[in-house]
Amino acid sequence: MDLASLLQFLASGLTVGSTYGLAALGFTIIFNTTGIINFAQGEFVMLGGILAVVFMHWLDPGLPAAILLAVVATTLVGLLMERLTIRPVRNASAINLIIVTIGVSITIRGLVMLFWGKDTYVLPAFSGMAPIHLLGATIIPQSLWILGIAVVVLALLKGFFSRTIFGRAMLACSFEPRAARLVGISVERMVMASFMLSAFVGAVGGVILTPLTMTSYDVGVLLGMKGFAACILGGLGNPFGAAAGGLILGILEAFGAGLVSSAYKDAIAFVVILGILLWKPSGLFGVPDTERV
Amino acid sequence: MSSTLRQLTPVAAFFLLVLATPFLLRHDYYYLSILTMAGIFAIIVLGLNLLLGFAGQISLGHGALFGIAAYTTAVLTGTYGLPLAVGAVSGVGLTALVAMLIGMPVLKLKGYYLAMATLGFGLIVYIFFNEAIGLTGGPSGFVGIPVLEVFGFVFDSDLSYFYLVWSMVAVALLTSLNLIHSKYGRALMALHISETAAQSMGINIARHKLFVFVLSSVYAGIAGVLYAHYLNFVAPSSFGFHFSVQLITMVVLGGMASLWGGIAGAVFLTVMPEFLRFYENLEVIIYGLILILCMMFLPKGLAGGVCKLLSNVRRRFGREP
Amino acid sequence: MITRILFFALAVMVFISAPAAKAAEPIKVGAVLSVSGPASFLGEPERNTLLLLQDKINAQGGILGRPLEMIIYDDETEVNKAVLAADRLLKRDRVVAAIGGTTSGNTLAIMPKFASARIPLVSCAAAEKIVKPVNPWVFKTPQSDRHAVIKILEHAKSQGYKNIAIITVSDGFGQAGREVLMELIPAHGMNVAADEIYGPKDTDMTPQLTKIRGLNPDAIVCWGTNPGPAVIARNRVQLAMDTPLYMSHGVASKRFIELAGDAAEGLILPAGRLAVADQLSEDHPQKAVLQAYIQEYEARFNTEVSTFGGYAYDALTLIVEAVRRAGEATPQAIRDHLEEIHGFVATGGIFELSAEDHNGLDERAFVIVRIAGGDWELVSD
Amino acid sequence: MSPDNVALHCRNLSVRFGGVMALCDVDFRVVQGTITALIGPNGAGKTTLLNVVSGLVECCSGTVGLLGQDMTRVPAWARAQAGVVRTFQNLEVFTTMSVLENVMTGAHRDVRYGVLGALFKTPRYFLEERRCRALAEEKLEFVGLFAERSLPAWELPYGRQRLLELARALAAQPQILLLDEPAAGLNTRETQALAGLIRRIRDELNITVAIVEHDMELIMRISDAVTVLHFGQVIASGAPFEIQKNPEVIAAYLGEDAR
Repeated sequence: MDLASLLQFLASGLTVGSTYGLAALGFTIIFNTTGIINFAQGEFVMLGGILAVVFMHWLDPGLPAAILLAVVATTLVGLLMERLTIRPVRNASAINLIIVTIGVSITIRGLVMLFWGKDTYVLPAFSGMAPIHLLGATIIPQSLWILGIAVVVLALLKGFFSRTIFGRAMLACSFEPRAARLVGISVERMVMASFMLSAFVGAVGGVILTPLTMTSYDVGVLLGMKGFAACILGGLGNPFGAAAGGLILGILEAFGAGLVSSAYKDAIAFVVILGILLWKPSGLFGVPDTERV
Repeated sequence: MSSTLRQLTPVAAFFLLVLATPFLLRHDYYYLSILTMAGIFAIIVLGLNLLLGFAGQISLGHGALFGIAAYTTAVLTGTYGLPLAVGAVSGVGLTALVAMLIGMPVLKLKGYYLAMATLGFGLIVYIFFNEAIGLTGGPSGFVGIPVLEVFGFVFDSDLSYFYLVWSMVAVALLTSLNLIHSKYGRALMALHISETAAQSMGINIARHKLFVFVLSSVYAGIAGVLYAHYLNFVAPSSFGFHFSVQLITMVVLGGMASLWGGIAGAVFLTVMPEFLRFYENLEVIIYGLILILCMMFLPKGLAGGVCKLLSNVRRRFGREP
Repeated sequence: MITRILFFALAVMVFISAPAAKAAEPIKVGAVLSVSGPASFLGEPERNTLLLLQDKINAQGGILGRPLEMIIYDDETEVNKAVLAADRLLKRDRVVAAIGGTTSGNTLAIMPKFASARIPLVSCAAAEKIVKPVNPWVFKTPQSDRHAVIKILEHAKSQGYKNIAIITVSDGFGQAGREVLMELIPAHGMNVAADEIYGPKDTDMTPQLTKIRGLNPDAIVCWGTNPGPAVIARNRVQLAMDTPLYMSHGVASKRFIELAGDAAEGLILPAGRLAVADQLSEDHPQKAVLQAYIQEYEARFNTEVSTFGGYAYDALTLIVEAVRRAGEATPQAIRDHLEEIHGFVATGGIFELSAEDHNGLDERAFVIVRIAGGDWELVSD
Repeated sequence: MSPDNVALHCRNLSVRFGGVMALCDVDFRVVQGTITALIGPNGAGKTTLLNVVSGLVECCSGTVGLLGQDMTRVPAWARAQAGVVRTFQNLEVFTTMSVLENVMTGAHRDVRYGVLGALFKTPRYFLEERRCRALAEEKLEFVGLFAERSLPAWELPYGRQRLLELARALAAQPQILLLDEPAAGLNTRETQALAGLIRRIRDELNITVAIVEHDMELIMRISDAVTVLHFGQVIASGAPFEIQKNPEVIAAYLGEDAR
């Protein structure tokens, strides 16, 4: 295998991995405030892409405005989801809430199917489709957009959680909700914010990857599953781990397909993930939970 | 002894209901075949409930275990023409063996990590079903699985298969009920609540987790064999991630740690879409909404809901002379 | 709690309500189609077409003076549901003939049920396995993958290509195509240079194409249905590859050109004549049938017609023809007369059915088209 | 003292959590048939030592000898099966089970039937279950919880849950019983009763008891020997009256009060 091919695999892995990473970030944000895995996370990604397409066709406001509208709308969906389905039963057990999120994801898919059908849609690329040549590998500009925006989102989140009061308050909720309430943090508000934030991150992901990978009502299922795998691989609750997990998963798939067998590429990736989990039961960058006696 | 009697009454009632169902449905074979399918799922759900509801260990790999049994008996009886008994026993046996091999390392993981690991296992098996075309027939499926025959009796009618499947449900239910009222059941509930306390009572946690995982895989294996010989056709798409999640949903919707609830959940989620067909494009949305509302307003599942209803009724009638 | 009780009450009512008695005894034809789920792009136009034809036939006085009643079930592209739906057609609705399933897998799953119930089934799926070996009760209307592959390989041969790389999707459609390609490429004196697979939901195939690029084949054949092939077409442009790319008839819809955009330019594929109806010579026997179907479909559903709807069109018109020829609507008569249909002009081609051939089409049912200027361009007839 | 009447013997135990030395070169001995107390200020490492003995925490170095055998590498469940059973400081009652079932769970190792026996309810199952139930009821009677046997465990008040834990541990028929702060959260009257109970466990059931406790009065009243831990090290051990007078111990406790 020549260097150019290897670079090409790497480019593919990083691009696909960024999309997994963004999905994984959404999981992490909600997990950190509520302790549940939101199965509708993939649907946020799907909504971002589909709504951008819809706004493009419906209002024709130009690409940037359509993207903005789609992201805002998806964030509102996150808000609605929390208000209507999570807050009324916030004391329910984790598994019940997870099934609720499965129900939400099915409903969102059904609504999108009802309004916009089962077709596949595509957005125009942000800056053309002319490939950039790099050491024999070729990358289209959209890949760079995806990578760049993923990095920016991650950096902003990191800043948000460690620098701003609001972000720190959100983290506090995850560690000790009762203590957080005692020091005057409204856990309800934080949970709501976390749903909006993760819908926002998901929508951003959906919008930037639609020009490259296209979208339809059911793309969220696979992205959700890969995103979940990524955030577990990186260590649940750690945003950096989630992003890293996504990139690793993407690279594993690309190299597995390119070097070993394209038929078994997903199997290869998951065998490696299983191996890593057996070696590190709390993921690569997760903190092992010490049981107190 | 009296407690045993008390347990047996609902089981007997259940039996009568099963016997009567074909007549209640006026031999509408279509609904009978749906209920047969629901029964097959109920068997898996009973096992999964032991694992998830009682021992507190999640598995997103039961769809794959179900598939391993189905494909094993399919290949052995369909491709190699071996006797059905060989196919059935190897199907269940191989499923249990795979569950044991995968369970030994994986059950050390906890919570979402266990979910991920079993999901990964399920996915790998699913890809194998798709790609080992020479063996499994690949994505377009495996054709030509013989009809089930036991001691010369051929189960080729819907009625006979319905009774066969539901008697297996009854056996699975009885054994599960027995198990939870034994020291194993107590050990599983104990390790669910506190692993530390359980092991300090001399309970070997790893072994009990493995035991219940393998036991639940045996249930899934029996269901898989019944499934393969019922449809006479299997395809990978029936054994994917989606199906595993649906099984979990059946357990939780029916009521965690309620074996009766699990059966109710399996039947409810299998039969409901048949009624939603009238709504065509709205079907998916209604299905999702029902799922959300059930989980929001019946936190203990269908079983919990029925219990609450019964106790409300009892209280009302108890007060008024 | 109350909603639950109401729901169950509703359910019980549905259980009990008996089908209403009908005045003129209709001829019941069933269909099991994948109207939703992954294969909905096939199943939806199929269902629409059946509804269109049903209304048209009944407006013209029905068949043998009896109205046609189509009973269509959606299997959601799930094999369990397909089997249950088949059961329902056979045991409750008691249809005299049926159409479906949409996908090869679902057809293979429901076939035995129809054979043992002795009800003819006309499938809308392509796999050869459906009619080979011949099952007396099972027919199919789509052209076989084999014929599409032959068409492609003849074109490739005329261009002098030797080394062919294939990239196929890991579902029933891709698997069937892959099997035929692996068999026919060597048979045509060419080599399989690479054999790559991609998943139906994959979004980036550059690793597979990079590998193929390294092997430097003369041409690539991609076998899949939307959106995968569109991704592959785009990835090929991204990798600046100029290796000719053949697609399968599975993407012979305008949607593919929209999705692939500029990357679709120059791609070559076999297609039914539906896609290029306007470009056919005036005296082509199919032209009138195709144009009428396109016009009616687009007028009613306000969306572009697709080749796949044509499969259902052919299935139902064949059944209707068999009933007319038989003069009675019994399953046995329909089956027997289906086998005797010759020179029947339909959307997919000119059907020549017989006891040995339950498809009745050959590679002449395909034409080779090239995508140019965002539209189909007839290369050879 | 000859080794065969030492029920529990820890030698040179060290435990490290990250950078913190929780136990440092600790020797701890419990003589058969005694009630031996382990005391010390908060954070001295008492519970850690108990965890090491019961096998919930692994030590970095040193050995744990139980009932004449080296059990340093034996997992927790096997130690329990060998006869070393414990209770917990922060109650670990099986809340969703009934009181009786809790205690029957304690007798797990003593119930002899296999999986098939359980699945198909063989005669053996009935025999063993009846025996197990009788044993559990006996232990409930012993601690005075018999009347509450069919209540769900979470309905018991805190003090009664402590007794339930004790009954559950006794049902395991231990040779050594490790009690982790059994009097925490109990009122004076309950503590009094507990003291009597612990003595009866030693005298009537012939079980060796090791107890970690803060309540000095209780310790001085019931224990035969006392070991004092401070910052992970043993600073004194001996008879209760000796310990009371030990200046180092007094300093350690005073230091804690001063803080």
